[in-house]
Amino acid sequence: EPALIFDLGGKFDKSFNEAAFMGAQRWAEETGGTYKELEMQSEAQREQALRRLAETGANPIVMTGFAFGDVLNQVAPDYPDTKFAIIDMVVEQPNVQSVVFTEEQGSYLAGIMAAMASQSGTVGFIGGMDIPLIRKFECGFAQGFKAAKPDGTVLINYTGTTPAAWNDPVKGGELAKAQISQGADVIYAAAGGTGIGILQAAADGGILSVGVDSNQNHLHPGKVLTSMVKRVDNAVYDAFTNGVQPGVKIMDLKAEGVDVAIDDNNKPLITPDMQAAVDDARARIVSGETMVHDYMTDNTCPVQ
Amino acid sequence: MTPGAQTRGRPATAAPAAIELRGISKAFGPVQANRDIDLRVEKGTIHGIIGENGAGKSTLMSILYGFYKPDAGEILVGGRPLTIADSQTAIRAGIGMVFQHFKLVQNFTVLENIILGAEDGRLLRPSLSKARGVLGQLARDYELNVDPDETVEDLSVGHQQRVEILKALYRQADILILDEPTGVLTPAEADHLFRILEGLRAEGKTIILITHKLREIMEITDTVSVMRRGEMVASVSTAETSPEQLAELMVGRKVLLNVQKAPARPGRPILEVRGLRMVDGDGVERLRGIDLDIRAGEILGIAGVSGNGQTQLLEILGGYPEKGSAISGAIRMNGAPVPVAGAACNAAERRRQGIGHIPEDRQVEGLIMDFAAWENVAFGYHDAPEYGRGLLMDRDAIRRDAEAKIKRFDVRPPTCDLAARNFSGGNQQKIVVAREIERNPDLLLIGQPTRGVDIGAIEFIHRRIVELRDAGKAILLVSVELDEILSLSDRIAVMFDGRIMGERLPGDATTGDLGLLMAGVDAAANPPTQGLFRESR
Amino acid sequence: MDLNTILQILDSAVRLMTPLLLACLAGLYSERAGVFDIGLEGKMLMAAFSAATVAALTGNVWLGLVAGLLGSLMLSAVHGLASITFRGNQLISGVAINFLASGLTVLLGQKIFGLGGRTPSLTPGAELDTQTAPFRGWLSGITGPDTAGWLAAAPRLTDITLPLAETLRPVPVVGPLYADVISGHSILVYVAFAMVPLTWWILYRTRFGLRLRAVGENPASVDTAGVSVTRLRFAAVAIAGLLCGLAGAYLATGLSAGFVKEMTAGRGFIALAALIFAKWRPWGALGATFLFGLLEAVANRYPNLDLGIVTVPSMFMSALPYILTVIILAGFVGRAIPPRAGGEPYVKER
Amino acid sequence: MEKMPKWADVLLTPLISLVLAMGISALVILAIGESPVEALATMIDGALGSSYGWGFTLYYATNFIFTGLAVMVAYHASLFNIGGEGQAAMGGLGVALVLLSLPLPHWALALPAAMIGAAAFGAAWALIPAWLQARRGSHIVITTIMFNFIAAAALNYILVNLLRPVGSMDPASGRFPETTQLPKLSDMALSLGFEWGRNTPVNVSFFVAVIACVLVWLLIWRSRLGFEIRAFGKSEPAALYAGINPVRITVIAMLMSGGLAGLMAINSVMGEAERLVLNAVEGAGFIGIAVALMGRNHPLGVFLAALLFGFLYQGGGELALWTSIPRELIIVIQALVILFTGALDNMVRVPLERIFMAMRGRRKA
Ligand SMILES: Nc1ncnc2c1ncn2[C@@H]1O[C@H](COP(=O)(O)OP(=O)(O)OP(=O)(O)O)[C@@H](O)[C@H]1O
Ligand SMILES: Nc1ncnc2c1ncn2[C@@H]1O[C@H](COP(=O)(O)OP(=O)(O)OP(=O)(O)O)[C@@H](O)[C@H]1O
Ligand SMILES: [Mg+2]
Ligand SMILES: [Mg+2]
Repeated sequence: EPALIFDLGGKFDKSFNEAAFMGAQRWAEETGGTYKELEMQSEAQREQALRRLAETGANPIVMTGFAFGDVLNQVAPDYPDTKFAIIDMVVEQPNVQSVVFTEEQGSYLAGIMAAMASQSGTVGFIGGMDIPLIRKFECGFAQGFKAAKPDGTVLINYTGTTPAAWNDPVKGGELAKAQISQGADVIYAAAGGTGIGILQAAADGGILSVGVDSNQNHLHPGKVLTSMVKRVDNAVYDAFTNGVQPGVKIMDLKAEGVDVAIDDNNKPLITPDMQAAVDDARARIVSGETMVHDYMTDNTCPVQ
Repeated sequence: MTPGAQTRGRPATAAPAAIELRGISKAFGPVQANRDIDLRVEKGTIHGIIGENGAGKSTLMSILYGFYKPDAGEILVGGRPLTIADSQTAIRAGIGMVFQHFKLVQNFTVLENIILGAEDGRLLRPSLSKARGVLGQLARDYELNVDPDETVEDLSVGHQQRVEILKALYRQADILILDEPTGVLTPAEADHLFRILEGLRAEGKTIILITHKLREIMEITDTVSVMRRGEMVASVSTAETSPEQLAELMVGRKVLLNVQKAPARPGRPILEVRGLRMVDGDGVERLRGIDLDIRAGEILGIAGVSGNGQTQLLEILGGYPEKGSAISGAIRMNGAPVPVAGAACNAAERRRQGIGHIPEDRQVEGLIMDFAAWENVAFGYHDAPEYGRGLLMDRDAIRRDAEAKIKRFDVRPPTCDLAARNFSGGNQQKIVVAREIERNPDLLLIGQPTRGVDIGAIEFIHRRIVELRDAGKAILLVSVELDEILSLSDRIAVMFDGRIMGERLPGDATTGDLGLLMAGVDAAANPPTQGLFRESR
Repeated sequence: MDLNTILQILDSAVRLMTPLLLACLAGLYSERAGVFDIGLEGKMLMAAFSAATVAALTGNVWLGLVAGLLGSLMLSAVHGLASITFRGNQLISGVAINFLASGLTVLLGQKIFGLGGRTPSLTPGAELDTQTAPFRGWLSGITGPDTAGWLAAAPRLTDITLPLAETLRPVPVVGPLYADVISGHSILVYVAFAMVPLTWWILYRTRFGLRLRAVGENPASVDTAGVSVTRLRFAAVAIAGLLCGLAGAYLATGLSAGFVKEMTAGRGFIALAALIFAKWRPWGALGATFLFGLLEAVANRYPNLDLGIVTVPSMFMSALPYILTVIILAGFVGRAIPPRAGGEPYVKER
Repeated sequence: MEKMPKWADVLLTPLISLVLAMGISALVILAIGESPVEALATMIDGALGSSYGWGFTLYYATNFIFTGLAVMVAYHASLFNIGGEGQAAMGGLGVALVLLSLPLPHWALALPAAMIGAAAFGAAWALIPAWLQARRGSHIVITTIMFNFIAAAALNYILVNLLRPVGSMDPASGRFPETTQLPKLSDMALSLGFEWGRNTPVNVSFFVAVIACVLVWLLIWRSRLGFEIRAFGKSEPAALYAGINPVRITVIAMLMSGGLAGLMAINSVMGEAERLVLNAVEGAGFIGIAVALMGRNHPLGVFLAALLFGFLYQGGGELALWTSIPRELIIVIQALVILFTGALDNMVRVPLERIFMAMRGRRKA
């Protein structure tokens, strides 16, 4: 029986925990199987949860979030027969699969779309907390945007520095309004539950927004330009269905790990030019012709 | 003035009593504050109630006023039974009460305090203007002048009490209860109050007066009741009794009403104060150049209406002047200079120099009300070597010491584990006095040592102060009770407006002379034209 | 900084300060009556949840508003029971209320909507329509389709354009100020601002206000004047509940479109700080909350200050409002004296 | 004379209150369609039913003891320190800096060094609010709230930009050296020859916390300084009269309070995570307020209340881990426990007192 452990945000975080949950659900529906799921309540429980699941015989055990990395490194050797998969972090153990996403690539595409949709030449990025993961989104987005609009401006805000930063739609909305008043007409939200407020404010303000992690186009049909989807669901589904292959699994554009979502909700917003530009960029990234810089590699961003 | 109850008192007739209490009982938890109490107060009389601290006087009156609910008993007002469930009922029945501890809102104006609970309508403005008019009338009728727009916390206690009385009169009280009204008043103020009460009686109003001062009972009441340990032990006509008899009824033993003391034998100077000035944080000059000398073996009494700088003088000598004040002048203790400002000017340092201090307000300064008695005995001396080793305190040592002191000072109940809050006022005071006197200080500062304390305790405290003097210590006694000053002091200095107006020897001083000094008039310079005070017996 | 930027910042400050102002005034009533209230956060959260829930179920924001008020009042009742009737510790009661709201909102939200404690978004659309369908069906069964249509008209508070906003716009400075900053907020913003003079008037010009202030300074004075301390304090606590209700409803149905768990994000505590800052006075509350709103708006507007050699990190800018508050507090605001009887249950007999 | 025996006041009243709280909790559980019996069984079993559960319960309790003591010490000086959260976070930074920069060969050396770092950083974070309160009259409640936010921001910056190992996604410091690992209680049990609480995070810090309780008790009730703190807390004018310096007491009390809050980090940061993570405090600073108030501001009370909260935390965690009951239920249960035992205690006490009075009356008669 496989197991899934959610990080502190909880499985309904409107973000990647929720995406993982969707993947597991899909697996359960398709196969009729059951799986164990756990939500973390505190930092100290991580190890407890891993060990308890391993001891009850769950296999494979999938966990979401970089915060598990350190603990998993300690725990995995004690359960050599159990396979683990960790999302968003690399853990080098023989029985661990590390699933990492190239958020910068997806964000790059979103940046191109934002640049082409923007009339004003100014777009916004709102992150939940100023942490490396979010910087990765930010940097990818900025690169894509600058690639299409070299003189454009990206406004950047972070919601806060406490856990409340991920659940503060009011602040998110206010930041969006501040960016709108500075001329932004597309805003990319990478802030968990706070993003709901950002998308809302963008819709209210008559501008476009870009959702994150799961496909959020349906939240405000016709007003969400696209969503940078991170197929955590696929990763989980895959791990549950095909088992875990130790090593690093890179879920990039090529592997369809990340992408921009285009569906009925945002179709009218996508001009043929835009579609072409995105397709072109995607092809070049997949072929390796375009290298999107990963903030994580050197903690810097080549643009701005 | 001689008591003349016969001429004033109305004979008991068949007319219904203004107030009649039957079988009132009240317990606070395990404490039986009132036990089966009967009381009858005739209309148009002044009825006194006396009793030791904690006898249950305030409780009984609070029941009458609807503040507490009795456990048993019946109340008749004007002959009709009345269930007084809350103060509203009492007020409607024409009962007004001035509590021992005033029930005023400190940061409200006089006017706001007066109308509180007796407003006309939902808006304040009409109520206020109406009250202003009525207040003016009352002020003229009863000589109860207070500035209606003054904030209560800026008023002297005497004026605060006027506000309380005005509150009752504004509510058209026919029956006025006053709980220890003179405890905080100067003789002049007390005198004034009594004239007002006489005026009210003449109008047919009924007054119940609680006091610890037998002189007041004899002076103004028609009948008097004595309470002891929650029970009513006697109700007599004032004319048919004497202070000695009342004191005995109250305490259950004979009480010496006058201080017995040998003449002083002053020795070397202990405290010398030169040119002490103090300007408080608001820029008001409170002390305007005080010069004082106190010798070993003498009691210097400082008389004066409160608010003339006595508090500031005690605080500076005690080492804790008001925050933000500016002080100049010189103080020498045992010949050595004492700092009047800076970090070295603090109360702990003063204690080390041999200055003890019984503060004016025992509940706010002298005691930590939530601390047990034994902790309060160490309070201020908690750094003393005999109370502990190094950083830690030695509880057993302190408790032994406290028990001994409590025993010597006859604090009741004699348990050192009880919180200070649960002792009666007199016994609280005894704890403070015990603590300070037993440290055997070279100089003892004493502020209002017997305020609100019953006569048994007064007798005791006075005796201890005299004993300390006889042991060769210097004592600075500040009191607004002229009687106390006159009977305890070896020398009397009168303070007025931050200055020492003059010095007298108790033998030569008359209350009239002192009263003039207290009012800022030097009798030696300007011969008296009229007495501000009635001569006391 | 040009005029436009200033106006935009002010506009943002007005929105940000409104929930703080309402909560701060709530605390003012309660604490002026002698009941400390650190449960503002919880009451706001509960109100935000109940408002969003009912608005989502009925599609009607006014019903949501009423529910928000009730939700907050319910917690007020708990606080009153604990701290007035049973003379419990007011701080503990407040702490408990914060926990209670934080847990109950998610628990109930999950039970009702199954969205992990979130309510559906209050924007007209499929998600909302499925929620409101049963209610509208039920309603049209009773009142006929017309009323139902009207009732389901607005799931969210809309912004109001004040009269003459556009006409006055050309007037220099004042015009844009009126049109952009003053006009164009939801009704609760105007209610919040109107509450300031109203509160002042109630406190200082009415019998109720006099008694309320008295009961917070010296409850015995009120008691001996023949007025019930309990009733007054309950009234104050209830008003606090209503105001927190407005604050929460504004968060969920005005500033955002729906409830998200923990969405008050510490605003109740900031309101508490503002209350002390304001020295428990209504106009002070306006000033203090405006200051907090303004500082946050400025920090939002300038997330990275580029000082040439160094770029001030975003975290510093996030913390700037708090740092400035401390500096202002230390530098310009003297000692704040709380209501004297604050925090103390009124106990006559021990 | 008291209205009822002391044991009834300190034991019976809270116990009945606890039962009431659990009763209401059961109703809530029923209302969300789950079984209260099963829930309670899971909680008790998960938190107290095994040495494993105890290991976690005690671990959480250790955190709460520190933060509870912190609130308590300040409270005795009548200072309401709601800054435990920020002070504990800063304590974590102190621990991390000490352990990452000093080559400490053994935990017995590392522990005291880390304690000094934790206490110093926590105390420093309390110093400014204390000083502002004492000198400028700035209300400590506001300043400590503000300092919580400022601490969060500072830590966010420091972890992301200064302490994070290059290339790591996690905004956390690197691991502390192996040599500084604190012995877990389970290891200690093993070395004594029995197995207890395997893989639980409770470590020697628990004993430090217990010692801290004793020391704080000594400080508050047995030392001269404690006497001054309590006296100042009860009445400032009286303190002045007695020669107690308000500025000194305010600053000292807050330093100790902040230091105690900071010490929490030796348990969570050094003992458990063995590195500094973002939000290592996880609200324990706020729980400390409830713990101190419910513990009646006495170290023994704090200890018991911390245990109770440790139980609720662990039992609740188990509940959320192994049943379908959402984890927010535990927050509701915590709220009810705080409410009933802390704020509604008179609801139980007053009737109890009446019963005891009546019993005593009958005995006398
Ligand atoms: N509110 C109260 N709660 C509990 N016990 C009280 C309360 N008020 C008074 N008592 C108790 O009742 C007894 C009677 O108190 P009361 O205040 O009536 O005495 P009193 O005669 O007015 O004393 P004093 O002369 O000091 O004013 C006291 O011994 C006290 O222990
Ligand atoms: N709330 C209370 N709880 C317990 N005891 C009380 C309470 N209020 C008053 N007492 C007690 O009642 C008695 C009389 O109190 P009261 O307030 O009437 O006068 P006091 O200020 O204590 O004494 P004094 O008359 O000397 O000023 C004292 O024993 C006091 O400790
Ligand atoms: Mg009395
Ligand atoms: Mg008295």
